[in-house]
Amino acid sequence: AETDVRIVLSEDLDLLEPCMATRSNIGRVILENVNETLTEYDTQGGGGLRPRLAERWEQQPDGSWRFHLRQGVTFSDGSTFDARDVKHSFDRAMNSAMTCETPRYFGGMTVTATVVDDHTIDFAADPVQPILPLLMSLVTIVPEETPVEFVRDPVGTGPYAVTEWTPGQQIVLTRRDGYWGEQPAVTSATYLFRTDPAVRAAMVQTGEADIAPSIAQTDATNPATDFSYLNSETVYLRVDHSVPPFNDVRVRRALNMAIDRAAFIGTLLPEGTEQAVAMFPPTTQGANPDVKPWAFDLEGAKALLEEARADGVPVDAEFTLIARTENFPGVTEVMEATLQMLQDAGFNAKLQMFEVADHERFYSKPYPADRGPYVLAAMHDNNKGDPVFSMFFKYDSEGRQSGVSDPGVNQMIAEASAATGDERARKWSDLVAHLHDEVVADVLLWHMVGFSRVSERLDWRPSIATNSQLQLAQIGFR
Amino acid sequence: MAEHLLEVSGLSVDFHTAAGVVHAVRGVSFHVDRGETLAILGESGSGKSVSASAIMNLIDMPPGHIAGGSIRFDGRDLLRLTDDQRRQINGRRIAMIFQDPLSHLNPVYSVGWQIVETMTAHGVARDHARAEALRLVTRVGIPDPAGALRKYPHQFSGGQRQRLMIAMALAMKPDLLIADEPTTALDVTVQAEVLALLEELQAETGMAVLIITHDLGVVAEIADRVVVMNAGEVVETGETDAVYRNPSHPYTRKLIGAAPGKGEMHAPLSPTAPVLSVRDVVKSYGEFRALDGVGFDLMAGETLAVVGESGSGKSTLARMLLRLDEPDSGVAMWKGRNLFTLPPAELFALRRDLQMVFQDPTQSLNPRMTVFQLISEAWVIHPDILPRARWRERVAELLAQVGLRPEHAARYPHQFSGGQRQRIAIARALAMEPQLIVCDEAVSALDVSVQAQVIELLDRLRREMGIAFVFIAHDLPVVRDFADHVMVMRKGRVVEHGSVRQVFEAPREPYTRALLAAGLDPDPEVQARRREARLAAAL
Amino acid sequence: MFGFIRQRAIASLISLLGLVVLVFFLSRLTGDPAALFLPIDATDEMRRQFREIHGLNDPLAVQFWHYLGDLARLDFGDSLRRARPAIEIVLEAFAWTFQLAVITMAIVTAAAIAVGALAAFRVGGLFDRIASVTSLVGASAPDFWIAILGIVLFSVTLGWLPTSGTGTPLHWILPIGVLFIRPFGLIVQVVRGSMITALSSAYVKTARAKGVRSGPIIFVHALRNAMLPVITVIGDQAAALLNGAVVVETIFGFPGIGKLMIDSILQRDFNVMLAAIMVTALAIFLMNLLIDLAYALLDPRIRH
Amino acid sequence: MPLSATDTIPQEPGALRRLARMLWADKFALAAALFVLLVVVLAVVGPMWLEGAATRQNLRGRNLPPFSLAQGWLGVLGADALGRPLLARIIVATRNTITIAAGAVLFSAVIGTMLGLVAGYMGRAAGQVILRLADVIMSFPSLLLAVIVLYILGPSVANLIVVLAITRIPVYLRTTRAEVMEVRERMFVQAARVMGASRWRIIFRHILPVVLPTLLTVATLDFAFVMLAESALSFLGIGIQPPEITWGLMVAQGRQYLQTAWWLSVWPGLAIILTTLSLNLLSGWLRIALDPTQRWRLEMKGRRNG
Ligand SMILES: Nc1ncnc2c1ncn2[C@@H]1O[C@H](COP(=O)(O)OP(=O)(O)OP(=O)(O)O)[C@@H](O)[C@H]1O
Ligand SMILES: Nc1ncnc2c1ncn2[C@@H]1O[C@H](COP(=O)(O)OP(=O)(O)OP(=O)(O)O)[C@@H](O)[C@H]1O
Ligand SMILES: [Mg+2]
Ligand SMILES: [Mg+2]
Repeated sequence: AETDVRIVLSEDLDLLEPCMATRSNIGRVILENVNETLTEYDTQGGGGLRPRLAERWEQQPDGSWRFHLRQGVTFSDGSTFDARDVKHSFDRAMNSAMTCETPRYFGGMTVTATVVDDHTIDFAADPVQPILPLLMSLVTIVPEETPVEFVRDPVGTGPYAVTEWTPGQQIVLTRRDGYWGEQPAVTSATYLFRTDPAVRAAMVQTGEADIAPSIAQTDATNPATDFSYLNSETVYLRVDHSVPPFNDVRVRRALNMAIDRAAFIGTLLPEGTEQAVAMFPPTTQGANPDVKPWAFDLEGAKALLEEARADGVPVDAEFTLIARTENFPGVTEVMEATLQMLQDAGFNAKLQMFEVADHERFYSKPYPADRGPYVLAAMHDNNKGDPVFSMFFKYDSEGRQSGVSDPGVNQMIAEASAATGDERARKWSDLVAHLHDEVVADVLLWHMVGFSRVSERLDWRPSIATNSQLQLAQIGFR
Repeated sequence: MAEHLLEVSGLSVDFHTAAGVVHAVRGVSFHVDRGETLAILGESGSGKSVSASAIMNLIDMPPGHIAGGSIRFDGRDLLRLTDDQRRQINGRRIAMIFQDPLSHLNPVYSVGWQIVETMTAHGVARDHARAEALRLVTRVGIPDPAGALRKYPHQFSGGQRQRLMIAMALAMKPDLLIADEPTTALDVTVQAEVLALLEELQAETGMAVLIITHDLGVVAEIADRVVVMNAGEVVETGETDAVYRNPSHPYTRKLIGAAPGKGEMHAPLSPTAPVLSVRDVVKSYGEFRALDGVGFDLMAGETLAVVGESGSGKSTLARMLLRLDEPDSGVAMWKGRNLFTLPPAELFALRRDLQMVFQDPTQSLNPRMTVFQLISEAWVIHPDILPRARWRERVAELLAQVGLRPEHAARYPHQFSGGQRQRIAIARALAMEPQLIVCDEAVSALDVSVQAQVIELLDRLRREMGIAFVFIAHDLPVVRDFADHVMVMRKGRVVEHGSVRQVFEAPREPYTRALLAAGLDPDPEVQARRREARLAAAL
Repeated sequence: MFGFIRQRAIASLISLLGLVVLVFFLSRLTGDPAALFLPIDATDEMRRQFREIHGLNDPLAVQFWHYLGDLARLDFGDSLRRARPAIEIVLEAFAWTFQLAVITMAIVTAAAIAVGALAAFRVGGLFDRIASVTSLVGASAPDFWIAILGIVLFSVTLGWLPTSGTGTPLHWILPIGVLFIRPFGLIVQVVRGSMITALSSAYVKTARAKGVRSGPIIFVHALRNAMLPVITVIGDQAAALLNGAVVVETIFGFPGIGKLMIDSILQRDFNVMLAAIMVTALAIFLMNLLIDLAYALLDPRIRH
Repeated sequence: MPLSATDTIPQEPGALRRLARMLWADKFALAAALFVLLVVVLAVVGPMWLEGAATRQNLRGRNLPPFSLAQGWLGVLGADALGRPLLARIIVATRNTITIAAGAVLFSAVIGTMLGLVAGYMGRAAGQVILRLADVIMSFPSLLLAVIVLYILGPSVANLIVVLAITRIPVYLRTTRAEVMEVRERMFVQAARVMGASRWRIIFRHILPVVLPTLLTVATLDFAFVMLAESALSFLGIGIQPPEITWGLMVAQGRQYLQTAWWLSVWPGLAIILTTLSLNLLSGWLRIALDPTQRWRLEMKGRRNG
């Protein structure tokens, strides 16, 4: 029908499991379309955290959170939504018999859900968790009857139900009656999978698809259909502070000064790419607009290196710039150009590209000791709305991908994580400035841009959320 | 004067080679009429086969080239026909029997299929063609004809393949049959049957026959007229009888003079310990027993001739002796060692003592090696025979001994005539300086003058070097001249074994007698008389 | 013949087992699937659990023992990533690949033999030159060029064919067209070379002397003699297709085994990897057996 | 005709001279030979000559279209995404490309052919083992092999060659064996056995020359295959890594620009095609030049045409 849409994605889904909806490929299909969450973070409109299946929530004096659930909501299998479903959904997602993604967001705390009545539920976290409502935007709700194993036919409260899944070929979502909210305009959505970006773009052009959420920059040539959006990915070079010569702050400064970030934008990277000063996109609360990106200063970099060399720092030691193949479009060229800039500044660097599994060996602790000094290029995605999803992992001494080992930084991360409201935002921005200017923790490069191609008959624009979800309800027709 | 059926005039054929142009045929003219048999006699390599190929339009052009002349068949110039018109004539009106049946049969199709195709290609219904094929194969005397049609060329003996070729050529009852050495591999009884078949067809359909042969007996038996060729030219033509009686050209005289079977028979040597002693060799192909308890003794410097029916297992025996095939049972003691059970390492040491000249010379020469490489390979393998510095000289010498020229050393096998290839194979065997040579129809494709030269060479080697020979042949006069002992074989068994004198003068077995009786005499008059007697007996 | 096949079946079973052992142990040296399945910032606890659930914590020998036990019951295990039986995923994908391979190879074989044989008939002639050069250019051009060019031309510009996907017969045209090119080029060359030799043999002269037409001379008399190397190369190319046509599968969104195999290797989804390898190996073994039988069928001098 | 022993065999014209003459006779093959020669020369001198020019980046001159001399003669083929002149890069990449392709093809062809000869000529048992091994290799995904080698041995050009070569061994092996099975039944092979030729002599002197042309045909096309496949392994990190380059890698990198800047992948692709085409024309020529029954096709050229 006229109101059916076809969406072409880059990869088929391994699973259609609600507890894995934080994975972007799965989330794009089912998150908020099939399975809803208690709360919802509005990255697009800047509206912050908004109610979805919970109408409101408050923190109890003991630090636990109470959620008041929406009434009159039914699942697509006909059963009614109540607090027991929420408890089951949470417990299921945290269950160690399954390998859901959810536990990673609740690391370092124990959370217990207690059903108060049919429409009220308490979540008690130890230690107290200030951003628990935000975390609840990552827990999808399934019916109480859902078994504790990966399912292939997710049931949810959302406006759509999965009506067909032919692995490798297509998934069809159909609008269902009895949705608690407003009826969306799209009656059904068919998801297709094509690995090649040029083909995805061509499919929208020929009318075989209506939306291609991610296409290549080089294919985005038609202003009427092709739109760019900040995709919440941040590219940076991770530096291990424990390894000479990078244990010297001057060397790390020189690294930062040697790279002409601006020169990439509009050339190798699309227009709209932003220079990064933090590990998370600027739409996140806690972003610090006062921190300025490193200015390109070749002479300065050389001078710093000279200075370090004079102090006996082994700045001439060869190191490897390690990057991941297919990490983002044009990664090879970007890395080659980066390498060139580093070499121009006097660094003795070489480049090595690895596929994802091999790259991972260098990315996460324990770092290999036998491969000589290296600087690792990586891309980090934080669209969850809070810096906490980035900062511990990347900067705490215990962080899995951290190159920093600084008690002061550890302290600041702990404090910011425990804070709420404006104070929380302030503490995060202080940390951002400290890491960037004082510690010179790493070489932050860019916040990346993606491109979507959208058929002209649709009224829809990609946003920073498009990377992780694509709410069919937001699609209109012209 | 009425049109001849085939008229070749002034035909010249050149071949281009790396070393220059070879004028294979030079201004050759002859003609054949309906119902007539013309024999082309001539020295090996004199251009007989090339002339025949030219008539069939089978010369590869290039590198071949018809430099001049015309070939008229039934009023049409064959050299000016379109491919399609040619196809109408080939097989149906002119058929050819090739000199070298093994390479001319397609190895991957059953012989039945190949014979049937000759007919279906010209529109004969398949069922009819199949029945006809069976009839033809029966006519040429192949045992178990129905089974034979399903077999492949490599499963037949040399003579059987030749007969299959003949059956194929006769399938369409052509107006002209070109037969290039059609009976070289046939024993005399079978040869007589085949010649009778040709005559019968000739009487029936008025077929003309152009037969290329070096066997004066065959000429005497069936030819009305002869053409004698030498070095690419026709040197003499005329009625068979007239040419035999009054040869005008020296070459013709030499040819007739060289006819074998007139010399002294060998007297048996004084018996000494045999070098080769074979007992009870048995070999089966599936159900079929190709060899059934064959045995003999052979002394140094002695020649054992093996004669017998085509398909009687002669080549098979030779292959066993050289361990090219494993016998089912039996022993062959060579200087006290059993050849059949020798381990490969020791076999290698013996290899240079035992050599073989194969029945199909074309196939036994590696097409990618020059004659020089082919012959000198012996010395590459056994470096102690001859120092490298003397190779060229020795190759030239060997070539000369078998009647070839030194400049032939740079050529490849496909650039030679059938007889020339056979001589290369002989030269190669001699290069090894072996103690025993198994010659499987080694001189059958040679004209009598060259044959005499080669036989003389072998005989000298036998005497001087004490080389022993197992000489497989069907040409009884040659056997008579060369052999010390004769072994007659039939259906895988030895039917008679004795000294040459005993076998030729006092044959014991009826089969041997039949064999001797079927021999052809080079004198046309003698043959004519015999034929009359035969006809009279048949009536 | 049956003895030969039985002996061959046993030998193949042993090789299959060898293949499984090889893949099982070697693939486990290539890193931890947990690191790839779980998010980069997953906790150690999550990693441990993942390994526990999938039995990856046991010693390798024990894991292999279990695997063999399951295999004996035709249980190929579940995918580490997809929560589905591995064999189910593999067979689904293989069905597509198999069809694609069979259709493509049928067309390629027919076309390449015809073109190669005709080119050999007149060596150095115009047809020979054109056929050789175009087939070679096609065969050495990057396949994605042809794929993308095909989409741009036939789908985007002309609108005749769908860009990608499956469903109608029209969807098959572009993938087959792209897959066609490399094997075609190679086989044309092999046919041509081998036919040049066959066509100059003595038995071809016999056929000409019999008055057989050029067609049967080329395609009946010479071709069968020239086929040994040709079917070997056909087999090689077919094996490559059975292993999956990755470029075509990724570009045209064709749900075949090639992409599945690559994904399972890159993601260290061992069970799927093993099942996929076993299924394709079985197909390849079978094909090689057929080819070996074909040798004997084509040339009576070859007997097994 | 009696002959005096002083008559000797006439000296043949030198083999090289004859080959040269035959090459001259086939203008296609001649052009191909010249091209291959050029490639080899560039492979030797290319990196020393143009290394600097090929790696100098110029972000302002990125994706410069071809056929303009604005950037000097090196810029006639345009520039890549980092503004490096494509002509210079193609020339510099020649060495890596040819090293890897020739290495992998030679390695696989030699080993495959050897094993095929053994499997075809030697005893049944050895043949069976070798063939089943080939079956295993044939069904072992090359990508998995690459990942394993990468993990266990780490990336290097030698390992890259090994990975590429192993996967191609079965074609040569099976092709060789199939032909050997037929050729070994031919009479001239048996004649060689009668002369006492060793197995190896029979295999190399009598059987191999018959099989070789087919192998050459396959090998030359494998050249293209290897050049393109090699870049796929770069993606895994086992292959050549930027800033080092090969033609295959250039083609792969240019892929995303196929519709906006075609020259990025078309020129190196063309280099691959031309090299393959040349090698194949040469192997076709060689097949005829080495076959005495076919050689007239070349020796006759220019003289007369039947
Ligand atoms: N392709 C070729 N290239 C060069 N010379 C050739 C070629 N084919 C044949 N010849 C030469 O042509 C001459 C005639 O050969 P032909 O086959 O007609 O001889 P023939 O009379 O049939 O001899 P034979 O009785 O031995 O079969 C021979 O000297 C031979 O060397
Ligand atoms: N490979 C084989 N398979 C089946 N039968 C065979 C095979 N080789 C030979 N034979 C048969 O064995 C018999 C003997 O063959 P052999 O070649 O020894 O005959 P021959 O005495 O040399 O005959 P000719 O004088 O015709 O050459 C023939 O009847 C032949 O059909
Ligand atoms: Mg002749
Ligand atoms: Mg015989």
